[in-house]
Amino acid sequence: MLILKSLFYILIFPGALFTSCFGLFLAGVDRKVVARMQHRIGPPLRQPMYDFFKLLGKETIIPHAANKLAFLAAPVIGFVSLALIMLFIPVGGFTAFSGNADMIVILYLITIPGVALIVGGSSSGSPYAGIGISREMVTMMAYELPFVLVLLAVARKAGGSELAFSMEKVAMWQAENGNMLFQWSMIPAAIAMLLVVPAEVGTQPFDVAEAETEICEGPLIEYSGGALGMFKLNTAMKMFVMSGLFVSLFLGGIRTGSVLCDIIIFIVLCVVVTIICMSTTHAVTARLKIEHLFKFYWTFVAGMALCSLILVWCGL
Amino acid sequence: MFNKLINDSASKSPWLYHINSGSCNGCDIELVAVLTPRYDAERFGFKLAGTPRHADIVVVSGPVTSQSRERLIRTLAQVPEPKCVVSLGSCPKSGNVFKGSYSVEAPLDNFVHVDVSVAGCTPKPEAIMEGLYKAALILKEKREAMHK
Amino acid sequence: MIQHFPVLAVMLLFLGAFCVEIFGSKNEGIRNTITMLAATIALVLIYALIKPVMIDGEIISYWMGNWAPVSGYAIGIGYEIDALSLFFALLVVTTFWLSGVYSLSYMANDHHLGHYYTLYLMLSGSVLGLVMTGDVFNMFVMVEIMTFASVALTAFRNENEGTLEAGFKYLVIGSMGSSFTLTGIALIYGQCHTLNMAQISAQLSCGGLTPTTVMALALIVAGFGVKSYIVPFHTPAADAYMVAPTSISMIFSGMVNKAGVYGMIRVLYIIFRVMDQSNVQMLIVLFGAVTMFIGVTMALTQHEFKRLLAFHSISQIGYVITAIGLGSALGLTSGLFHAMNHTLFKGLLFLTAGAVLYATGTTNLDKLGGLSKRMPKTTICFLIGAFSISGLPPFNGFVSKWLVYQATYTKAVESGNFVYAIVTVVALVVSVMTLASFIKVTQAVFFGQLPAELKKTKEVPAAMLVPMYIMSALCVLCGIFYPIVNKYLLYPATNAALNVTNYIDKMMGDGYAAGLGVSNIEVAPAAFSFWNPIVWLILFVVIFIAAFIVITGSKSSRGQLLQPGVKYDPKYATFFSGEEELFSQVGGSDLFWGFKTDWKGYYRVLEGLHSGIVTDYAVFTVIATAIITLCMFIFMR
Amino acid sequence: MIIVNYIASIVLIVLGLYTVCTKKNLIKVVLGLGIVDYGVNLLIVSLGFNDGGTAPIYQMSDLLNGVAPHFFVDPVPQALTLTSIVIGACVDAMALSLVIMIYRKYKSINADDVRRLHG
Repeated sequence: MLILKSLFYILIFPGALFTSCFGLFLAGVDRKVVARMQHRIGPPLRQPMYDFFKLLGKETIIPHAANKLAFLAAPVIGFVSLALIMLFIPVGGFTAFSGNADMIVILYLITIPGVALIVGGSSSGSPYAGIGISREMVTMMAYELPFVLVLLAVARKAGGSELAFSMEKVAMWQAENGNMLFQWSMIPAAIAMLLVVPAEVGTQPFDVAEAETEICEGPLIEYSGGALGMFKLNTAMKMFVMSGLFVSLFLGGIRTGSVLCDIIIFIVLCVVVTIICMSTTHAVTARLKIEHLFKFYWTFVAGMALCSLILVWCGL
Repeated sequence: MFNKLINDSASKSPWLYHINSGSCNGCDIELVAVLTPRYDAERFGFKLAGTPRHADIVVVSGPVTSQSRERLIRTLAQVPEPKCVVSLGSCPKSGNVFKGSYSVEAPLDNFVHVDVSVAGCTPKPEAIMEGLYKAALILKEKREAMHK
Repeated sequence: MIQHFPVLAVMLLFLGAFCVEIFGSKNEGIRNTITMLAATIALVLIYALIKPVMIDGEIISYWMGNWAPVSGYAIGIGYEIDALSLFFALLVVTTFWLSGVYSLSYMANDHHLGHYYTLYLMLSGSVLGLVMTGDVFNMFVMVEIMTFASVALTAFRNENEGTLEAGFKYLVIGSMGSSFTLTGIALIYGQCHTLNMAQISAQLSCGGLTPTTVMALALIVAGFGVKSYIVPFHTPAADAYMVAPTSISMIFSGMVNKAGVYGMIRVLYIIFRVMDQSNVQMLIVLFGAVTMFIGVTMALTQHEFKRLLAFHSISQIGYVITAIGLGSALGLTSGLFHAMNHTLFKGLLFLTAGAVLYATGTTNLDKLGGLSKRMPKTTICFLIGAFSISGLPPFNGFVSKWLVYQATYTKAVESGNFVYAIVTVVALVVSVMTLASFIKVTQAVFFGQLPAELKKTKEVPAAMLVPMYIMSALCVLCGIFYPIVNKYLLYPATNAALNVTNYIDKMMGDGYAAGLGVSNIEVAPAAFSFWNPIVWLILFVVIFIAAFIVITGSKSSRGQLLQPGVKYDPKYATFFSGEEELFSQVGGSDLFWGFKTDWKGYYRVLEGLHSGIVTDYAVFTVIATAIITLCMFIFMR
Repeated sequence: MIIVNYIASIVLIVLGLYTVCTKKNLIKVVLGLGIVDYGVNLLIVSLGFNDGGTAPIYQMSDLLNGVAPHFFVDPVPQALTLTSIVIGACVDAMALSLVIMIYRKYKSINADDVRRLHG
């Protein structure tokens, strides 16, 4: 029974199926909203799903310079770790494996899809991919610092005088004291986190790694068919996971009493976060240069997060 | 059921890869116009891809100069099946005003199988859109033929 | 019977060293037999101690020549093996045994192998003796033998570029460190009139700290700092690890700098017992944090595979020093675990670097590429090592790094000191930078395109692969089954480091410690409130297989390997915007351009400091020792 | 009296460190290391010295009669010094042989020229 239950968690509800479906839905929302902002009709909401299934039906070409195992395994590893992160993030107060993991685990699990992209791109043997992985890695280094600072600030706020890296404790604290976002010392951290989310997902102003017009999609250049579809799915799932992480860190205090309502509220909040931090920035900005991106994250964004951490440390 | 889903999506998300084989840039601009908010090809799922590996529809403009012929063929070979080739404008169809030149090898049909030709110098965005849409339907047929 | 094992193991290795030189300098078979026999017996003898020491919690003491203490004075040389010693001894024997197996084929083409194996056995014996001895002067002698053998081994391939230079720098900085240690030992002897660690510990804790002992402490800490290569002392390490034969680089990073870490723990926690002072904690933690940051940033700019690994060794030792500097049970546990994991994954990475060197003849990142197709087994081992050191779940580096973060942040929250929070942030950022530099190696060595001159590269022989497999397996197993590791290795070792009375009593006779008023520091076992990696892993495998089938099930096709002279299908060529495929590899020095431009000023300063001039390095050593001494004098109570 | 020894040993150590840090000639660097060693040895041997003590030799008759032993110097530091001198000599020999080989390879023993490994 326990095994069945865990299998259900892993494969269906907060795990693989739910995350991928909802991730694709969020990607659709993102594309639609961007289109509406540009005064277009835009693709239907199901468009990412069509993309994914179309890619599954296409031929997967493995170039002769590529290492077959790494080339095919990389997207799957990314997919699996993304599906698993969702098990540790409270979805409206519901965690599949509560108490089993904390923020640091999530932080590390979130880097795995990036690493998978890098290893996959690197194994394809293309020099464009080489440039792409370099940029992806620099982006990763860039957002890691503010991300860490935000997590530490939240942990300190929720934990008080004791250590609380656990997501569950953050959720409990918010259920008692209201949303983290409305603590004024946490506002800089929330803004920093809103800027970390698009970099992690790799949407418009921060998509230097996959710049399709300069370096031919970077790490994805040699991917086609099912493997590419997997990567596109990973990007969509990352949107959901990151916006879900934001919601559970900063807006996790909304409780109606019924789990179903909580989950619906969670999903709605995810959509809102996606629209604010991904679609809007996508529609209004142009792509950054890689060195500007790094500087931006290590000065402005990290500064915001550090400011928040110091405020929290002073007991505010 | 799964197969049917895939077949249905084959025509709903055609990604374009654009090859300029010596065109005067007129057709290229019109192709970009198709993607602008006024015509908004994205509502049918059209999207420009950065590499032939991602493409479903290859749009070829220009009269296929001798310099670009080999590169064109090589790039076309790298597109995964099922794929469609759309020739854009009169140049790849007939050579247009460049016909007979020592450096022009039009028509495109001599080297590759062209699924849809959009004629005109330059074709209107509406015409391009229709051509692309037809190509998308052909994609679905090809996909079904592949998995018979 | 069992109390003879440790001393037998050490003696056997020294005996083996002489026998190799006498009998085996001509005959290859005799030489290899003696070496492996000595190494294997030492391995078995040490592993036989796991049951009594780790599980039953005994402490084994042994007096050379049966010179047991008379009326509370220990004059003879004593060996004392508590769980902490055994923990490091296990790392040592595992490392040198694997290195020995690897050497058999790795070094086969070199000359004067008799000398090599002599020095190898002396190095192994000295480090083993160092971690098991209970006598400070004996410790110093072992440190000197270790330095001597290391220098000789560094300069072993003396026809190669830079070996002599590296050996000389190592010698100068190393013997400065040894001199500091010896001065410290002399000062302690002047204070306590004994050389036995247990007795010193008992006497110091009842007498309180005097200026003499503070000076001694500072000098010994600096001395062991040199041996563990914390930052201002790290400069010779980078050179030595790079040019030494790879089997020896593995010993350096797996054993020699662990010996320094062991010395630090022994001195700070057991002999002087000063780790309850917050200023000492802060000093050690700051040194650790600086070490990990400078190590990793230097590693990011390296062009040499082994030099990059050397800087990572320094950086990872920074984690260990930071963790043991926290002075808490959790910190010590995490530090020990990371030391162990560092031995495993860094040994593995050095072995893969050696395999690359063996197969291709170079470790220059700009000249390599695409080796994953020629050396697939090495590539998999390398990736496991790289992911372990970068701390990706579910490998072992993740668990220990995670414990380090928990320990530092717990410390920050408990003491309310913001510096520890910054240290946590530094540790986390260093982790991602570690990942970045290993991505660089992955791209520059194993993936990408194969240069024409490496087309004939072959996979390395099985004798080199087996140690790599063992290490990879240990990396994965320690990550997944860490509760077992914790129960049988880390917890006893942590307890041994924090409970001094047992140590003293076993050596000096029951009641000695109590008579002098020494009491234990009560420790709770480090709290583990983690995820369960086994469940996670099973599910990972389930989903992975399912999804992999979906992907590979869709129509996929693969081109043939490119053969010279054979026409190939352009469909499977790499996309070059329509051009014919060319050789183009994004090498190691081209990666992370965006990062390096932003850090230009920093790198200019840092590369200026790593000038390669031995006197500069000596100046760093003296300045750092002076800083440690000053801090100790100002802040010690 | 003994204070002179301590001062001398510290002066020797500082002098040796100064030599190592400032002299660019590699042989002088090795000499500096040697001087540090001698300073430390002097320190150790002075530690065992007791003013007015005799050589540490028991007389059998004293032991049998239960007479308190003589006031003598501590023998342990002398053993330590001996060991330390031997080790120091080995290290110096090793260092000098390395310097010779460096000279053959680099044609110089100036520290500024021996810096192929840097950065």
